[in-house]
Amino acid sequence: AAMPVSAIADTSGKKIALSNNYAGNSWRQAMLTSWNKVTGEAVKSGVVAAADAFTTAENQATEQAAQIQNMILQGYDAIVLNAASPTALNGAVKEACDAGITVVSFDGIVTEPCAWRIAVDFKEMGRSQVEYLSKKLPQGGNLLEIRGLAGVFVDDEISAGIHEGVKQFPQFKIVGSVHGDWAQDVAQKAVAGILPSLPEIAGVVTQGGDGYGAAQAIAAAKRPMPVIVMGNREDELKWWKEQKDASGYETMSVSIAPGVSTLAFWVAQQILDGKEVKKDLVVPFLRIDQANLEENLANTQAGGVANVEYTQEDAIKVIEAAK
Amino acid sequence: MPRGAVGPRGEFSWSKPTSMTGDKPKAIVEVADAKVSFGAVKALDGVTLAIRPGECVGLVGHNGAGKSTIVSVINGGLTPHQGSISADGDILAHYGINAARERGVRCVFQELSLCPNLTVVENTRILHRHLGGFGWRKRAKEVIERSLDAVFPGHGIASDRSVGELSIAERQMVEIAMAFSDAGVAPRLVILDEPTSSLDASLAEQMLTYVRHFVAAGGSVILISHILNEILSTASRIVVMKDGRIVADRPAADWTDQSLVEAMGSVVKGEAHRRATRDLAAAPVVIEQGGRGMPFRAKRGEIVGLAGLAGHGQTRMLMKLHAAKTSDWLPRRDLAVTFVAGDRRLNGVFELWSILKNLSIGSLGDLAKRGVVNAAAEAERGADWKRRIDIRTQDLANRILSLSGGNQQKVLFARALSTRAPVVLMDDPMRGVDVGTKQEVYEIVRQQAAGGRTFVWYSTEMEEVCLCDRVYVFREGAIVAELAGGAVTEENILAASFRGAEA
Amino acid sequence: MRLTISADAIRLAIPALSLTMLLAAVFWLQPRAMSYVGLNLLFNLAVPIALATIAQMLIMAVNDLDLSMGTFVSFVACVTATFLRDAPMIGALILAGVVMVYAVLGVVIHLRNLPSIVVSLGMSFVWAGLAVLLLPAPGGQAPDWVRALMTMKPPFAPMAIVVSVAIAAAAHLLVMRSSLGVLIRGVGGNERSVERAGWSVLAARAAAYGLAGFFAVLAGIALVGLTTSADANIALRYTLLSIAGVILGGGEFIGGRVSPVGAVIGALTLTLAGSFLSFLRISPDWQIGAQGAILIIVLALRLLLNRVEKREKGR
Amino acid sequence: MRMLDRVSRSPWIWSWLAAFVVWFATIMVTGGASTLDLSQAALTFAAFSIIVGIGQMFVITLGPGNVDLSVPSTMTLAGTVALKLMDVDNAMIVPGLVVAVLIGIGVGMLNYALIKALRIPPIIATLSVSFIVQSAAIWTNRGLRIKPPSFLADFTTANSFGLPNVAIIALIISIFAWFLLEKTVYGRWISAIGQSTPAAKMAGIPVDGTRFVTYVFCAVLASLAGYLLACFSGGAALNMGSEYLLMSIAVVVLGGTAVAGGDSNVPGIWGASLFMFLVVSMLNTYGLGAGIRLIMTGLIIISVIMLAGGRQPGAR
Ligand SMILES: Nc1ncnc2c1ncn2[C@@H]1O[C@H](COP(=O)(O)OP(=O)(O)OP(=O)(O)O)[C@@H](O)[C@H]1O
Ligand SMILES: Nc1ncnc2c1ncn2[C@@H]1O[C@H](COP(=O)(O)OP(=O)(O)OP(=O)(O)O)[C@@H](O)[C@H]1O
Ligand SMILES: [Mg+2]
Ligand SMILES: [Mg+2]
Repeated sequence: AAMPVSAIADTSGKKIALSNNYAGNSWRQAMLTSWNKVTGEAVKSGVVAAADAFTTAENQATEQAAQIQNMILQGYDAIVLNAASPTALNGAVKEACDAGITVVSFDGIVTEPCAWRIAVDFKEMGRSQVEYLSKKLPQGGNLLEIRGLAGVFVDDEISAGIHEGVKQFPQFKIVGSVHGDWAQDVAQKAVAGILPSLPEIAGVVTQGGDGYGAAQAIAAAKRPMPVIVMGNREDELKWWKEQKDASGYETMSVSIAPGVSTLAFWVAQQILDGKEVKKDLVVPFLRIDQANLEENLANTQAGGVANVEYTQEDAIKVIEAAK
Repeated sequence: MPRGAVGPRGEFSWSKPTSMTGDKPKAIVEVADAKVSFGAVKALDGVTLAIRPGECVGLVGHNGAGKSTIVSVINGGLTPHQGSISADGDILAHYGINAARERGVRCVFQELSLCPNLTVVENTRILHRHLGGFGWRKRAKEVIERSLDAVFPGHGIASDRSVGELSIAERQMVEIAMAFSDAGVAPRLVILDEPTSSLDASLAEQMLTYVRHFVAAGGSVILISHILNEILSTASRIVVMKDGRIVADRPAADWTDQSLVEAMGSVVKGEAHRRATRDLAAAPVVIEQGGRGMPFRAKRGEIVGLAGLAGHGQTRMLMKLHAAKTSDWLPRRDLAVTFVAGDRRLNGVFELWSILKNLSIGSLGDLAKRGVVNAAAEAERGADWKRRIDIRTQDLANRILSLSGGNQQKVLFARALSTRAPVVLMDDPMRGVDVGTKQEVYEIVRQQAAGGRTFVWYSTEMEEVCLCDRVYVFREGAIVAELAGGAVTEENILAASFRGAEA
Repeated sequence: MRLTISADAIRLAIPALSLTMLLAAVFWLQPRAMSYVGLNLLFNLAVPIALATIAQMLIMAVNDLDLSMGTFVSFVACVTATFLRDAPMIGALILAGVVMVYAVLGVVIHLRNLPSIVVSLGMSFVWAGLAVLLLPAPGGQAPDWVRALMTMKPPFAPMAIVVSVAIAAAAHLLVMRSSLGVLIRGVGGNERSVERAGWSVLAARAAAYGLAGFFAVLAGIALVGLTTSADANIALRYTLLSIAGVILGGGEFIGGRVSPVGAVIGALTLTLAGSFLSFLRISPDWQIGAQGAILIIVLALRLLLNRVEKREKGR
Repeated sequence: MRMLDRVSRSPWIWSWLAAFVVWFATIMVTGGASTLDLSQAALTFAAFSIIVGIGQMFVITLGPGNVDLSVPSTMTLAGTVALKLMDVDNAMIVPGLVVAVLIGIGVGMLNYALIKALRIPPIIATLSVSFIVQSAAIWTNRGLRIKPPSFLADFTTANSFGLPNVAIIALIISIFAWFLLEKTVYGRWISAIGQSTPAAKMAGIPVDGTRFVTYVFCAVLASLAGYLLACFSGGAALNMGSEYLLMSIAVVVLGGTAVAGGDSNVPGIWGASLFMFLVVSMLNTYGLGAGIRLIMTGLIIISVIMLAGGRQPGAR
């Protein structure tokens, strides 16, 4: 669409930095890969002068705060941020804003008012899982909840959504809850430990990155396989496909697309370009269903995560939609 | 008199005047019928001992006789299971470290007990609980320096150095000076448990001189030593302990070297026989080492002494010899050298282990097949050495720390001698070893040397140095003289040690 | 006349030199850092780390190790961002209470002769659990006075520098100059001799732990002052950072050899090393590895300076 | 009677007792119906902690300050590289294993090289190495989860004689480790070094060689555990080792090995590993929230160490 206010300023001299707090799983790796791919082209074609990615060694807010402070010193014009904590970086973000830097947070967003937020409705993501199950299993049943890392914002949000969903569909009951830390092996271990003491499970609600581990543990215990909500990882989708082919297994898969980093990049570019952008933007989560499983599986790199990368036009659409 | 002051030699001021009237002044500390046992071991079996002002009590006995234990009782560190303690005539129900210190009881322990990470001044602060308050550093510095100057004139120890940087002898000096220092509570009874073990002759003499002055001025001292000359020349009364009991208690004048040794139950020591001079000219050199000063060289079957004042590079030479012949990376089937530690706690014993494991660790190569230890062979060798050097224990499976210091030292000897290494390095290994044991070890060394083993022997005791075929004298980290055969005499060695200083 | 440098001075000179060199490198890479604001940005997050390092150092001074430092500071941060703001009295009471808990831990560890590593490992779970209970999701807000304190702009030198110097000076007075400090280090050096001099080693250990708890509480408060809010995982890395800081500053694991000034310098060095790396613009793949490399380089520097110093001494 | 006395004084008994109590409390929830399943799950997951724990124990035995913090990243690197190399091909199982072990050897050598060359405390040296190794893992496969060869996937998740295969492997490694420690010259050497390095040196023990071998051994066990864990959980992940950092240390010290070195304990590692798994299961089973669960875990660890009585007399 032709934008009436486009190109007030030229962003070809602007420098954008990505501040990332963690690189230790496939989602983050896909996120960084998408960033490199999209921003690399943008730099080459002269849209921006630089788009450097920085990752902290440990997944720690304090380390990331230091990283942001360094970016201020390095003179970046915008910082795109996947935050270790929604609040603990506020001090550093405020300093960046005060220095005239545009801060755009995504996925792990920050609450500091001066920053932009590209958020996924994590609560809805949790609730929609139960809603799906209610259609699939109208008679209801027992649920096992696998949570993420305790004390982290995303974990709390998704879990709250799931509990909301259970309130909405009271035929379901959560009989067990474990922390899988968004890792297959941790989830596998935690599920294997609680499983022996659980009654029959109808469904497993998850947060992403933990569905395959749960399936492994349940299979090892030789229990009937419940409906496990998956999290878009390739191994999960592959397992789902195998089950589907073998026994017509049905489920759904939902997660935030790692390529959202590229959306954040374009949003930052638009803001630098002088565009009026609302502080809170929403991206839909990426959902895979029985019907489009094969298609998504084919598009997903072996061992990776189902992904969508965004273009400048996508960004403009998202910005327009928020107005 | 200002707080904590001690006049020059002699003018000690007591915080509490004692009744000096009558022939027998009240005892500073009196232990009556004390019994202490550790499990089945009766460390003290009814000991009665009183220390009066103005006397120096020499305490002798074989290793494990109970000397250190009675010291702990008097010092308040150990409560006897039976018996009473009285001080200045009052029987005390609650006697402990602080009660003892309040009464001026001080102790220099057998092992060094300063904090190596603190400076001399800070250590003084630790020792004197009441030295606190603003400006304590200055006061502590005065206290310790005054005492060091008094006990070891010309000591050259800066009080702001940390103890870890001092040599063993200097640490020992600090510790002794600390015990005699006065910061409010004057020392009245100072217990010295083998204080001269790391001091050379001249420092030991300085200390003994000071002890005599201290006693003459009315102070009391308990002196424990395995060097009988020190006891005989310094003590006014000598107490002999044996197996947790006092077996003799007489004025020093009534004792001779001979009678003391007899009372302790050891074999009468003959004149330390010098070895017949052997002709080693044809023997091959087995170990050598260059460096500043004269080169070091030792031949097969030779006993080479390292002499000189304590802390002048002898131990470093031993370490160098050891390092040159061992590898830190690869195990060696045929050991070239083996080492007997003098500082047991630092580089001798393995505290968690049994006596047997401590003994066999040096020769595991011989006791193992393809890396697996042959337990039967190990036990057999252990039993053999237990018999040969008489390690006093019921069971070699007991922990090494259940042995007395002297017996631990014997285990270290056995560890070294049971290897096949042709060269044995000995780092003043007789520290705290009793007379009887020493004689046994001398005999073993003699036999093994005759069998072709080479010994490099650092010792602070002249008598031991004189047992050597050849002696290198050290001064400031270098060899300054070599004495052989008949020239190995106390006079020559002393002359060489001091000549280096003038050069 | 031979110049004798005391071991303590050398213990300090080495970390100070490595900090200077690193700072020079940072200035060279990023001249903008050479300003009032720049220095503050470089160092302000080092303030809580320095406090935590001092706390760890006090524990290391008595030959123990605290593996719960990170979770404890996180917990304190959570208390600060909630109770200390909303109900200052209760907040202060809680913080005083946890300092007491630290002292009690010292007592228990001493009385039962427990390995501090295991006890603090257990406590790290306890603190983490309490923090999660307090703040199940990140949030809370820094009390205004804390925020004001951490963002003040003193004349001449930025807050980060002023506060670091003040921490170093206070810790130096406490640990190196006072009688209590001597006693605590004495316990690390030779527990038995302290006991034989009639002191209560138990009390000394309790004091060391209590003081450590106090400094760790300050670390948590300072951290919230910088971040404005807290979460249960906010300071987990402080455990390893504080240990590394003490070591970089010339401290040792056993023997009571510690240096408070060195510890603060160590904390500053670690913080600066991170900045140095991001100014270098390494590929994201290797950014984590570079953190390891920089630790190695800084320590290698320490070795080099040690060598030089030894040669000096040998002459 | 003497037997009972001896057992009650052996340091490993407490971790076993704690594991048993927690196990019992968990199966009681289902009236005993979950006994078999729970036991098998516990053995399966404890096996990985046991393998890394044994390596860590050897290192900790070397004396104060010795600890290997590179265990998690070594697991990750070995797992990711081996799985990438095997690429779901059963014929590549052995080369994959060889590469994993080689990675372990490499990391161990790097660890000791740094400790020795820079004379830095192992805790810092291995931490630095772990960052580098973690970077290498990121660089080699960028977090992709590649599936293990089918034979390995089946083998690691199957049981033999009612015991999980991974537990059998852990048992074999444990027996080997016990033999090394108790019966061989090498075992004596590491214990001696742990008690007093100067004394060990003067007793003619090749101190550097022994420590070097021990660090390599620890890293090899970590890489082996990484290889098995990656196969077991259906693919290697970049964060798969992270929980084994504290775990490997916790099982060693809870198992009764002296933190100050010189004294190690293989059976204790089993008790402690089972305990660490079961305590989480128990608290999950009772439906406690994360906060309470963490607090309980901590308090239980402290209680166990209090009961066990802590440091040996004579140890520093
Ligand atoms: N803490 C202890 N535990 C067990 N036994 C002990 C302990 N302390 C002393 N003993 C025993 O008490 C006896 C006497 O020991 P003590 O230290 O008094 O001997 P000693 O006369 O000082 O010997 P040495 O001349 O070797 O120093 C020893 O045989 C020893 O076995
Ligand atoms: N930690 C300990 N555990 C058990 N026994 C001990 C311990 N420390 C000392 N002992 C006992 O104390 C006795 C004396 O030990 P110590 O080392 O004080 O002897 P010593 O008087 O110095 O003898 P030596 O003249 O042989 O050195 C020993 O016989 C030993 O049994
Ligand atoms: Mg004694
Ligand atoms: Mg002795």
